[in-house]
Amino acid sequence: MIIPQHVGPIDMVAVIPYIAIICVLAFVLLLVPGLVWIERVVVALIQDRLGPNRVGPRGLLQSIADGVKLFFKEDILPANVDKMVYYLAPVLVIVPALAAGAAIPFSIVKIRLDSGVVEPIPMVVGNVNIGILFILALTSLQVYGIVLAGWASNNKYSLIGGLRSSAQVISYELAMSLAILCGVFICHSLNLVDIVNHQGGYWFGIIPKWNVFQFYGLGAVATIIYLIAMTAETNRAPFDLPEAESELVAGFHTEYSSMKFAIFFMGEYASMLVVSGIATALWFGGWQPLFPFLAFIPGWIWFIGKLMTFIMIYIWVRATLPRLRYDALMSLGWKKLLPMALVVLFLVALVDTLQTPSQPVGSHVAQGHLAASMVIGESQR
Amino acid sequence: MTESTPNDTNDTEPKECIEVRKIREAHPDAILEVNEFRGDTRITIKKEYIPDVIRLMRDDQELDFNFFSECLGVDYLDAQEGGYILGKDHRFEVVYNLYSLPDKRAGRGRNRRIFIKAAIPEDDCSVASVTDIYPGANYPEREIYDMFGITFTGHPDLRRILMSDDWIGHPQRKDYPLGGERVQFPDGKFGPSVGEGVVQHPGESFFGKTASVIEKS
Amino acid sequence: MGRGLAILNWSLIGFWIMAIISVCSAVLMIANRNPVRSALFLVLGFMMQALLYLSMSAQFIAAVQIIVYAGAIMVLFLFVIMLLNIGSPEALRERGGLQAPAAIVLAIVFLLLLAGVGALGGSQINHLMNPSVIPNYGTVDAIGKTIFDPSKPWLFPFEATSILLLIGVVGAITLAKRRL
Amino acid sequence: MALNSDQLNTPSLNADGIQIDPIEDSKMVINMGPHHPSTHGVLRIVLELDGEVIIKATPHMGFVHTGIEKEGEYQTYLKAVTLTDRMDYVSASLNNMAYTLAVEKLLGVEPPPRGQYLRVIMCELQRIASHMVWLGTHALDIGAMTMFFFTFRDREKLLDLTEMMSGVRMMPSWIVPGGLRGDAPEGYVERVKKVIDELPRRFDEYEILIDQNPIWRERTQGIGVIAPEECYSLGVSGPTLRGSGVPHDLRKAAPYSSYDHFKFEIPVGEYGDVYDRYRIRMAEMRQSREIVKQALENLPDGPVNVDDRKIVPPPREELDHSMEAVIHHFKIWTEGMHPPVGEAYAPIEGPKGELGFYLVSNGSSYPWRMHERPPSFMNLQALSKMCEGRLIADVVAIIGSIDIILGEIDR
Amino acid sequence: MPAVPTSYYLGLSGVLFTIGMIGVLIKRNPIVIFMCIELMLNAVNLSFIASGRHFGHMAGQMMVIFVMAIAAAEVAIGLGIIVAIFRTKETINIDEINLLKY
Repeated sequence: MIIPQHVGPIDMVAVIPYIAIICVLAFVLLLVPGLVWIERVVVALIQDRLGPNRVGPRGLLQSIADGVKLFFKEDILPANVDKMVYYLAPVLVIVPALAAGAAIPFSIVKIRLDSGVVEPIPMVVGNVNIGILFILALTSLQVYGIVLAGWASNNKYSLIGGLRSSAQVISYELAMSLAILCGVFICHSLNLVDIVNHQGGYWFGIIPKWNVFQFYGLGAVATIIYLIAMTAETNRAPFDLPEAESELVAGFHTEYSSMKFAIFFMGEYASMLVVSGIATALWFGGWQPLFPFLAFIPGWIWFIGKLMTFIMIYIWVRATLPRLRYDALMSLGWKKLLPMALVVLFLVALVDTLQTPSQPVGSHVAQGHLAASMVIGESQR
Repeated sequence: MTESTPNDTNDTEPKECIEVRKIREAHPDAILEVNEFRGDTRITIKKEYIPDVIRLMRDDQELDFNFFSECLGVDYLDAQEGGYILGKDHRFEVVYNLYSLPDKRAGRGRNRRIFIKAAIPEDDCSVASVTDIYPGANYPEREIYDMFGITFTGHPDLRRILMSDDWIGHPQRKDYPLGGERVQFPDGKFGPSVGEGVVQHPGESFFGKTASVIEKS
Repeated sequence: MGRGLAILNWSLIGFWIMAIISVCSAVLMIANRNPVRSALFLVLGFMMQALLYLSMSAQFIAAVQIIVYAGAIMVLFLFVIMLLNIGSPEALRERGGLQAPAAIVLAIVFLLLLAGVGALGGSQINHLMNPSVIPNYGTVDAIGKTIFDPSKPWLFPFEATSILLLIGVVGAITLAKRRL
Repeated sequence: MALNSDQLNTPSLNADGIQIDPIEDSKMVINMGPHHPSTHGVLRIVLELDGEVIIKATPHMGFVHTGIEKEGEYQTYLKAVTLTDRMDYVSASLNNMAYTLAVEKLLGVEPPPRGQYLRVIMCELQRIASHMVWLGTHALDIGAMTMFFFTFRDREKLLDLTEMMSGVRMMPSWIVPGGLRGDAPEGYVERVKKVIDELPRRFDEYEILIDQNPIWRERTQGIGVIAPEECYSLGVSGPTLRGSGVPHDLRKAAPYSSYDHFKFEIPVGEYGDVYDRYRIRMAEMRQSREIVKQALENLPDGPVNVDDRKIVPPPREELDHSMEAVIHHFKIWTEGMHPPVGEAYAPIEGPKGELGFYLVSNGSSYPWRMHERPPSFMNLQALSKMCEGRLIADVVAIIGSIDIILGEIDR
Repeated sequence: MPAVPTSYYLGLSGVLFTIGMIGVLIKRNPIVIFMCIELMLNAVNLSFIASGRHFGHMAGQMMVIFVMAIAAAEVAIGLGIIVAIFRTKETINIDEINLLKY
């Protein structure tokens, strides 16, 4: 479908970022109740039980009912809490998650410019040249919401949950950043639109040139590291230690009720969506179709389809695996994932340098060193 | 069971099981009564000898009662008639249930159970704790203390275990008042009670109006 | 844009907003008794500085500012505050004395000094309103090429810094671990 | 908390006016429970933590104390059976069994073989059901929530069997002094066969889910280790004791209710950790199924109750034409049975360990003293020992592996 | 686009540096003092970047990268020392940490 540049008085090229903002916000905020429903239904299927089936057809309205219930619940403020921090924390959880969605391109539209040239315009809120860094910066801010929620609740379970959670997020962020840097190396860009565009095309006309298939399997290893790290980063099972209900009641949001609790909940699901979106864009070709003959399906359907696949993996893993213990979680992050990611990054840089001898070696070395220095900088925490 | 061959009970000196014999050897005047019933042996001993006898039971290679099954309290007070039932001359007994657990791997144990009973008079409601011999006596002794008010000297942590800390009285004593719980019925009257009128129930256990009633009784 | 409105251009308005917020957050940081709140105000200040860097087209530095300062260093601060349980304001009572007035006097002297230096040497600076622009200024590409350009003096300090960081890691572990 | 020197002299007070102790090297006290999701009821554990490492774990119980032992002294021997159901409510039949055996020991009677076999069937089915509850909740604590739904789904079928026998799903009270309340209904044997034929597949399903799972192994292996000697002196019995490598099972050591007729094995652990206890209970479920199978195959015909009208009321049809039967019926339901003076302790191998009832009879129709030896209560004493030096996450694994039922601990 | 004069940035930098300095001088809590030092470092960073932009030279941004790396190392070590002191002394009041005084 090709859209002309000017529909009436509206310049489509200029309008696209605003459409993208609406799409991202609507997608994330509307999909969260849907996700809850999907999760409950899928988990129920796996667990051989019925799942939600009371409110609406097949329980479809269940999450809306839950939302309404939460909205009208009493907003409890525990005694002796630091009010400012206590109210700030849920905001700090959801805002970075939503903001990080701004850098994820989720589709492409073809626009016939007035000059007659058909130009593919990516659907992304902010097509910034440091998109990946932007996302990393925002995900690194997510820890504040958790740690402050834990501290401000004036509850030991919350405090332990908050500390655990932040330590976990920090440790897995390293592996995640390194895995992302592998993708950056493969595509030679920090801009996610460039990264997705780079993944177009097919080997032998059938195997998509997605990053996950690139670099002789190194892309796949990096992808696996990223997927593990993203599960831990979003505090989902089997890494859901901060809110391990059997140990810490509900972790950092034990003392939160009503809409503040709902915001934490939405933040969790929103960050699930965002990291899945990054995975899709970075490793699985974003809006690029799986096979060339499936190109007639619109890009956004491909994107959402891939994204939902990750959500399904999330749910499946949650229903299957027991929870890791905290020290095992840390040692997995620091002793296994991080060294593995470093090795993969090194190999990726090596392969990249060997593959493109025409380019000055310096720039790759530069990237490698920068990556290393960022990693070391982060490992200080 | 194999050691205690049944003998003529009329005999003034019946053939005793090995446990009784061992106790008699070590502490000639400890045993008050030996009771055989349905194959179980119950040895009532003076309470001063409890730690020594229990330790003997555990440490003696021939006895080898390695497993501390439990201990429990019994109150023999006849609350209606006064006096003690079954002709006892002590009100409480603490029954130590010891088991010689057969462990084929370690080659230990005789698969034999023995009940050592400590006779505890009402006016000296205490007995030495055996927690240093069997750490497992910790909770049961606390429960006996809670339920019967028998104090265990030397117990590391003698607190109430099942009832709340501010509870008054020891509920499993036979003279503990029953009923009379202050339940508000629709017509404004209080619920059924024992004896005449409303007996204030120790369920209202915070030291206050009911404490004096219970402490008097 | 008219000449009279030049003083009110958007960059300048943005600068003033960011500047005021960062100064206010800095003041609140030192005025606050609760270390957690101090840390939060400092984070706010860092964010503002990241925005200031962006306004000076130093995108990479801005991103690194958030990742390293806000995402790493301040979280570490919060961690230590919470672990040592000195988050409550009563934990440390600031004692008065001559220190605070003396500090403020010193600060005023220092500011005056700075202003004096600015007045003496700032005349040349003020003339150059528009910075010279080089292509790709501030991007990752430019920074990487600058650092690793053998003709420029940055490569050796950069490597030395990485060793310093390594020493820092080892030192932190040595200090924190009760028994190695 | 950092304190100035002048603050140390005047201890600071919090908002409630309660004195705050200066914290010794970041020690933290946490109340786990009584409203904690993984204490399996209303158990409260006071944990003293150094970071996340436990220095000391002190259980506090009694939140669901209902005074069953005291109440038992005011019920006739027959009526007190219903009280015993409420102790270990996930395996009520075994409580009935232990109590009944104690009463029968006092009375000196033993039910006929069919009664004993049916008792064994009921008990072993309930043992499987109890282990299923344990497995589901234990796995849920460790985070494998699917297991919970699987085990409860299958437990329903076992509860259906109990319902078919007794009309009640959880609290059958079907095993009574003298035998059973009634014979098995039509089709019971076939239905039990059908259910137990399906069980091995279910057990396999559970094992596929978690047995080889590295996370599960990492969470359970080497955690909560307890040595056999410690078990002995603490009075720890049941799967916990067997997990430490002691092949002790009262069904073998002191067979009751014709357990000596059945072939089964005592699974034994090696290291005494949480994983061993898990393996043992899994193996025990299979062994229990074997016992049920053998009992069904060899189920003898004949009466289920002892032929003593002072213990077992006469059958309903006799009341129509026999005055003697009416008198016996009246006497047994109003006055109850009169065991001789004496004391009896009858232990059985419960799902949690040695489950015994100590009865003191003064010759009346009420027990003078009724006492249960609650296996969970004694096993809980090992908790503190197992938890020391471990993490909070291990505490839930350890509590789960001890398999406590608060109804039994608090009674 | 008219840019903000470099002197504005330098002035802001000076003000922030001074506030940080006051904080260092009057605070007792070493963690807050540390935070003030971070603020001072940031003020310096700001002036570096402003100067770099002013002269169109990458050196300003280079220096900022080094300052950040060193700040990270410094914080790790510094906080490690604070935690170690707290463990042994049970206090982190800067006035009471005077072990070297005697």
